[in-house]
Amino acid sequence: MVPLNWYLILSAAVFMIGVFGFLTRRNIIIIFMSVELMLNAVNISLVAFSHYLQDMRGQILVIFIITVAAAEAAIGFAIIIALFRNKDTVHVDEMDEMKG
Amino acid sequence: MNNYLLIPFLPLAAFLINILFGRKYLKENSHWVSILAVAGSWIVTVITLLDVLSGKIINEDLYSWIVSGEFKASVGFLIDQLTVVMLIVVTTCSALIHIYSIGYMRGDKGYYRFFAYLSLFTFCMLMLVMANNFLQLYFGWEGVGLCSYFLIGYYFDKKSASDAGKKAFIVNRFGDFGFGLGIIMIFLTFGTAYYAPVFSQAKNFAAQTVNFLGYDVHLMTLIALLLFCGSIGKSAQMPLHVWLPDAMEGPTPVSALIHAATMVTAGVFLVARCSPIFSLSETALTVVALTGAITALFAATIALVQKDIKRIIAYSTISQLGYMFLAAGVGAYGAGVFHLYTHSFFKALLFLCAGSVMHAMSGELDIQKMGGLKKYMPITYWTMLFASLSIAGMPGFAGFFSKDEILWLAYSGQSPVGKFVWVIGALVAFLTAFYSFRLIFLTFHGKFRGTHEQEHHLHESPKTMTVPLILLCIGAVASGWVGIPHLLGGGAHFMEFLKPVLGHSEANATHTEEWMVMAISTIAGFSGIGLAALFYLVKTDIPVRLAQKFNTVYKTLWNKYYVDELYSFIIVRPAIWTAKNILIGITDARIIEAVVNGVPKGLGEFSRILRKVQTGLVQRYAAIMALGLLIIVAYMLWR
Amino acid sequence: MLPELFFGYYASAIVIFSLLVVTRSNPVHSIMWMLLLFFHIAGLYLFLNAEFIAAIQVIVYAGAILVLFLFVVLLLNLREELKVKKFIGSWPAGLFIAAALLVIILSVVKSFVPGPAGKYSIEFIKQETHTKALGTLLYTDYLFPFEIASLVLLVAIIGAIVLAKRKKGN
Amino acid sequence: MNDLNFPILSALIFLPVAGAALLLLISRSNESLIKWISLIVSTAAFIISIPLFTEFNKSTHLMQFTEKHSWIPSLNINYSLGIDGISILFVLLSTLITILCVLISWNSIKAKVKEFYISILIMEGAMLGVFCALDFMLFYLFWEAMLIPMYLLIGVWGGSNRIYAAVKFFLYTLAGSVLMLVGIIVLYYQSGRTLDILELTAKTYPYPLQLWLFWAFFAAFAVKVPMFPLHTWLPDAHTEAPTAGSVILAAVLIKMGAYGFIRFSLPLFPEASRAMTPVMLALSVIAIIYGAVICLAQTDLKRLIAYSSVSHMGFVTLGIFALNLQGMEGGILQMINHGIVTGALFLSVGMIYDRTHTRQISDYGGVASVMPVYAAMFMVFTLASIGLPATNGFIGEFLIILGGFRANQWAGVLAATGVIIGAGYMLWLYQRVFFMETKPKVAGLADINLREIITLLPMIILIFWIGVYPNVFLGFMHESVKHLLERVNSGGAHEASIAKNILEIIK
Amino acid sequence: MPFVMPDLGPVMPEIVMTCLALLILLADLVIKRKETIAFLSIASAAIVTYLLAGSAGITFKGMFIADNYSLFFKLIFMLNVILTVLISVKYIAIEKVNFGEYYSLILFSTLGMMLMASAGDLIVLYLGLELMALSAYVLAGFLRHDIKSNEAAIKYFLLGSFASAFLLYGISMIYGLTGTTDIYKIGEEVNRLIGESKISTSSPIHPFTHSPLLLSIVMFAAAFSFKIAAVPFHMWAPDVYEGAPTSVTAFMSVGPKAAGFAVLGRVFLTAFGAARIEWTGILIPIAALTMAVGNIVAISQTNIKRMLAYSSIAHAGYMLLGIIAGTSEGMASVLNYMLIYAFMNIGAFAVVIMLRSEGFKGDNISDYEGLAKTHPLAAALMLVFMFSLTGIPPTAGFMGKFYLFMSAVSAGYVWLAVTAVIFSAISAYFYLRIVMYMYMKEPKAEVQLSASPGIALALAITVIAVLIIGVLPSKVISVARIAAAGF
Repeated sequence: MVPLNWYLILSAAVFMIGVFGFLTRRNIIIIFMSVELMLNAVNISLVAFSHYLQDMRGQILVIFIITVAAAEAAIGFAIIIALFRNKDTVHVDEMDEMKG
Repeated sequence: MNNYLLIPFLPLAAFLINILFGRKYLKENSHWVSILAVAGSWIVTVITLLDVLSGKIINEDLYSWIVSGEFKASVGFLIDQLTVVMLIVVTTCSALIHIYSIGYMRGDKGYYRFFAYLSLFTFCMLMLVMANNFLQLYFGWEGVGLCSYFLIGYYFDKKSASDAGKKAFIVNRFGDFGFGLGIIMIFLTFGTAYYAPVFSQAKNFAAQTVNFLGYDVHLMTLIALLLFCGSIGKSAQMPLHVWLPDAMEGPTPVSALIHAATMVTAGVFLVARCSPIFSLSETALTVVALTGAITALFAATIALVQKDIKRIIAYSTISQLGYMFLAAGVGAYGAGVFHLYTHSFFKALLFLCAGSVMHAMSGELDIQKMGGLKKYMPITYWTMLFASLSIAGMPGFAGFFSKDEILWLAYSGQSPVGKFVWVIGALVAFLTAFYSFRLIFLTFHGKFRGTHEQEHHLHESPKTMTVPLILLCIGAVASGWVGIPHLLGGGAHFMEFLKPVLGHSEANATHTEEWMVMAISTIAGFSGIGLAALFYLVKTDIPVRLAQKFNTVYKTLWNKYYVDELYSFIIVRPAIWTAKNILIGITDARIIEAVVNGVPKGLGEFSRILRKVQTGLVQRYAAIMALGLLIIVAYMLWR
Repeated sequence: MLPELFFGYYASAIVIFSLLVVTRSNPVHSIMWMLLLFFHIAGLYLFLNAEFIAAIQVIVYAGAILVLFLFVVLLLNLREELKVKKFIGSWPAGLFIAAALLVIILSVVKSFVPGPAGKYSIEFIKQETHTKALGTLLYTDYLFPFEIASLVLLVAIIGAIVLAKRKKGN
Repeated sequence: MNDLNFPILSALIFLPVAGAALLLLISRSNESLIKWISLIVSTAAFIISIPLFTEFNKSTHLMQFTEKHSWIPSLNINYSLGIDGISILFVLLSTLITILCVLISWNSIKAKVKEFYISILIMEGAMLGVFCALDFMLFYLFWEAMLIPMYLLIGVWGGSNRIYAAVKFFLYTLAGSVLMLVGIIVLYYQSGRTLDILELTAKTYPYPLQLWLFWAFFAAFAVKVPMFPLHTWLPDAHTEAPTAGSVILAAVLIKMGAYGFIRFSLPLFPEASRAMTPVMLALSVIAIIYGAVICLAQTDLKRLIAYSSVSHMGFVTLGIFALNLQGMEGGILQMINHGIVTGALFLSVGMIYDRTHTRQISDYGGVASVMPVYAAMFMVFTLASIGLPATNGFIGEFLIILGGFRANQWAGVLAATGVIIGAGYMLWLYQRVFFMETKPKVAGLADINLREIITLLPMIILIFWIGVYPNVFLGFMHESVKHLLERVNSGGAHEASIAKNILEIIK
Repeated sequence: MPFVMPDLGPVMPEIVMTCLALLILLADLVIKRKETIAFLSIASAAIVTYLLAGSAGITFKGMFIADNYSLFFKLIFMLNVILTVLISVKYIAIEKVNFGEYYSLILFSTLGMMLMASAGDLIVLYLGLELMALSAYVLAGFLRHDIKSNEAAIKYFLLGSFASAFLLYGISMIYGLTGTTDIYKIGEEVNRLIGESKISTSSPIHPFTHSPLLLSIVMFAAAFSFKIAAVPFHMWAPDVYEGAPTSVTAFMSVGPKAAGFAVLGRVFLTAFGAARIEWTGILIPIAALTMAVGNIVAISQTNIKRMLAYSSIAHAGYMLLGIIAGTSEGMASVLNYMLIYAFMNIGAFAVVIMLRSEGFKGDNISDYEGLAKTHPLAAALMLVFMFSLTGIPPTAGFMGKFYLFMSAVSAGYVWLAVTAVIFSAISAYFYLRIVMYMYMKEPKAEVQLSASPGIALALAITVIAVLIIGVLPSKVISVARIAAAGF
């Protein structure tokens, strides 16, 4: 039997890779992917919990997380396209119109 | 109706009428209001004199002025022998000087203002004299100080006049500082500020010492000396005498009234009034005597070399006041007051004569530019001569009786400094005679040294000025007769009259010594006059040669021992310097402002730094968020 | 021993693929790696006998969202993307923070004790079939969040149209 | 007890505020209507305040004309007003001063006349509120509410450097009074959830708490007084404020600090106050001498009078912290005197400033020959300022020096020197401005007209009335001050170790 | 088991809100005049407010709690919607983004907030949060043609999803530990866990060392701090507030912040009630830092929207004081302050919007010079709001702050109250700068005000509320105390 902690370690690892990607990549698309990674990490840990706790709540939350992720992706890309039309850059570190 | 109330309130009414309606309605004839008021007071004073003579002492309150807890001060009047004497002096001199001023001040722009101030002064002086508690005394005290400020600075468009007025008031304030503390000490020890209870209980506090600012001091001495501070300031004794010579900037009647007859004598009156306290402390009396003597000598020496006619008389006043304090210092309060009484007549006369001389010489004050005025101004000459004789102490004249009484009681009294003080007194008598007659000979004898145009204008003063001169001359001569000592067969009525208030000092010495003292003072007088005649009538070159030979001495005397410069160097200039540089420069500007402006500037600076953290990069925001989370978790887990 | 081995493969595959996703310079390659990642995650779910979730993962995540990613990447034809450097200036800071957080979470996870067990035992699910169990629960107890999820999607649609749809005029 | 059964204090506070509201409705253009309305409203307020004067029962220290309605019942905060011997004089002073301010700025204020008079009237309402409030919350509300109009008065109608002065004034006062707010809240919980001043003064508090709260309240009141280290806002605020502004500031606002000490710091924290008297006396004496000496070197007319009020307020705090009957009564009376005298000085400076538009003393000279009536009136105010007997200044100063001397001999002696320096700078100022030859800038000036004389007349009457017959005013305070001093000198035993208790308070 | 339809009474307002929002979406196709859409949305808000009165109770097996606490917050949300719609009618016309979706998105965002306020379950809470957040991201980016608005949207979106990822991680951890996502059950479970760990660590007072629970508490704290823009999670606020259209900024400065506090209060006081010592330990430094950064950085701002952003960060700091107090009094003071904050903040933004007219951006502080001379009424209104934000007595701001500091002091945090009080004094500096620019400086450019009946009504409501609550706060305080009675 695979102990619960391993799953948690795995999800923590993937989560932190997502955080790393979010904090360091310049391309917005990749940043989006890092966010998806983080959400998937949480999904893994949730499914693991619901398996070990013999309770379905975790998986229901996973379903909702996936729907929200989809919605987020939709809106995220809408914003990127709107931004792209005005400033045709995709790199996050060039978006510093407002500072101070 | 107790009519003594009229004495002070008539002049007050005159002041109000003049000041309110003077400018528009009364203008030239505003003097009538003041003169009527002062004359009224004079009449009521005479009536009260008769009452007091018949033994009726009045001591009652008009209304309670300040009431705060157990501290109570009221506007109250005490009419006893001492008060009546002072009332006579004040009202008589004031009335005569009012009349004199009509002629002297004719045509002056602020005519009504002058008479208003004179009436206000008379009111304050009377309130001072008639007070029955220390607070009202203080009220009168500062009131006369204020009027002297107004009157000295009467010609306010002249810088020197307004400076002199300000100087007078501030120097007086120095004196009043001590005086105020004295009153507070009296209240704290006796629990009341009224004369009657204070003087009666004074005896049982005689031996007590008190802790004043950390030092254990004999109580009575402390109170006496604090009160004496006030009189030094008011009566222009060392070291607070500097304001009197400058006070000559005011019109001459003012000098006559305030700086000769009345205000400056307030200091002596205070010491006399508080004689029960002063007599309880040996050290206080010696201090008073020594101060009086030193000031007398100091002022007399300066008067020797002065050129300005009014300055000479001013220094002579300081010197004579020194005499009065000398008398009080040796316990002879009665003699002091008697000298005050006589001095007020002949000193006022001297000033008024000087005024009429100045009037004739169209404002010229330097006696070296005068001479030979005898034939042009006979009345002024004769009255001034009598006054000088009286001040020099020539037998038969008022000065002789009062000065001799003082010297005799100094010599014979049991005060430890009596003998030493008597010697100085005699020396001063000689100097007084010398400079008085130097003045007479330089102004009236010899040939005219002024400009031709002045000579053309020389004329005797109008009747309104000469009549007061004559009346005062009578006073100057006759006023002494009321106090002729037993030795010369007189009844010494004056001292007897004041005995119930001031007590009397028994003289434990033989008659022969009394004759010897009288002889010495007369000889001093005659030799002074003779020397003056020699120097200024016969060999006029001696003074010039003497001046060159003892040039340094001459210069110190001429510059009044550099006292004025000393004061401004010690007190005035450092105060302004500290204000400018230290207070504004450093504390206000650098320390407090630095903090007050520093904090917002610092915040602004810090705010600009913090703003830089907000670089606009999303990932920096996210990094800071994650970092924040990291720190919080670390803090939580390993606390 | 088989399950440990099986888990080991999946775990390492997932970690490697996510690293590749995050570090590739060409977005299209990243998307491909992501696709593989999702398949492996679905496999893991099967291993945890959550079949329905695994199916959702494959269909919704891999199928719909990744496709959307692909469209956008191609739409924005990021040719020059390859030459430009892909990490921001201060990337070591990001790495440090991520690593530190990982260390902390790992130290926490070590002493992790799961809470009380619910009633849905594994046998019950096998017997009930996972989808049926999930469905009944979803439409009875968790009906309310389901409705909210629908609203979330609605708002997503409105937002996307408002922001991205090219207006007639300009 | 309120035997007048008519809410006189609330009427007094809210009449000016209602007047201000009325002004809001009037159009900006007809300025004369605005001016007349504000004059009528302020005179009405003064007339309403007169029955306070006559109906006041001097034989009791209890609060009179009291009103109490619940305001925030859930926190036991209620709207309670009342005055006693200490605060009645200030109420009268405020109403009188406001009339004079309206008169003085009749034609010297040209821009934004409507907002000006609205600020003045709201100012009056807030001032009266502070003096009548018996609930700490109400007191604090009026205390801070008065900041806004004053800030606008200085900032909008002020002189050249007005913005700096206005901001400095606002932040200085706010920083201080904000600490007091925390003090009030701590007091609220220490005394079992009540903010009513009478209940608070009845209770005793542990000594270390008293010490902390004393210093918190000190921060607020000392800024207002202003006491020595915290005074640098006053000269700027005065020089930059318009005439009416600096009159209100000098005559009433400064009094609130000292009033706060008497009403709150002393009765609430008796041991702390007693323990802190040496510090307070030292600060007061420094203020007296520092303020007086610095006046010697001032070149700006208003700045000199501002520093002179720092010196005078040093006298007041000396009197208050002498903690004996004479000192306290002298202090309170000196607050009234200072209000009248410095208010009058600022009024007269305003009049001359309207004519010459300069505040540099060097520009003036020989004004007496040009404006004799004005010179005479200014002389009366100068004499009152240096405390000449027969003027109100003397009564206050003498009682304070007497009380101060009893409390601490050194304080009394040093304070008395302040009187000398005071005479020095005031007479020097009078000489430089009024005597000596007339300067060209001052040559053709017209003497003060009837309106200006009417503005100054009440001040002169009050100066001589208090100077000659002060019992009318001193009579008000005897009972209240006696009661206060009983509380301060007897209140509560003195705990031994301070450090331990402070820790317990903070944790 | 047969499906029994849960009682929909308590959730009726939300259902009606959804229907009306959809209705407005459809109406937008039909009606050309956007003012009627605005009017419709105000009407729908009014209807929902009316319905709120009757809806009390718990349904969906504890997932939806409509108690006094959530009722009060819903009142604030409704007020927020009505005022925002009023001020944005003319504004979005000027900005040329006059679409109907704007209003429906606002309604959906409010719906999200209402769900968050009455969420009894973490899943509902998360979904409500996401619903609100998503519509907020779109609203922030509503000015499609303006680069600043796009940038605001992208920043808000990225950081928002980053924070919600952390929230999810927290939820999963808690789910793992307690086996449930229902807030009350979590509360009991956490209580049990702490009981065990305390026995194991012998000393009762020393906080327990159950690290996974601590970690999840920190995760929750981070996510909610992001929502209420508390330091160090505040960095998004200034840029997003400046970039977004001003009416949306007004909406965002009140709505999401209030929802954040609702959730913060609910989760921390009920779910983590037993671990109070620990999370107060977290919140105290956060609160102090928030007040510090909010007030200090605002001093050197030149753009008024950015300054108001920092000021709203500072106000979040003040409100945290009430949460830290942890008592029901503390919670009541937060509720009371939130309502007052809503009025004064939207009022201030309304004046900023009035200054935005054709071709004149009007969001630099220097644009306010001499406003008192050109438009005295607008200047007077701004003065009232500025003094209220500073907390000067006659205004409501002071009453709010006073009650907050009272609850903090009563819970023993005297020194925290002193720092808060000092920072509010510092805040006077930059609020006063605005008043100083308006009253004490001469007008530069001729400023045109774009007044409309909507803005006038909104300003009237806010200024009257600020003054009335300032003078007579007892009504609001007692309602707030009833609302917070539950904790």
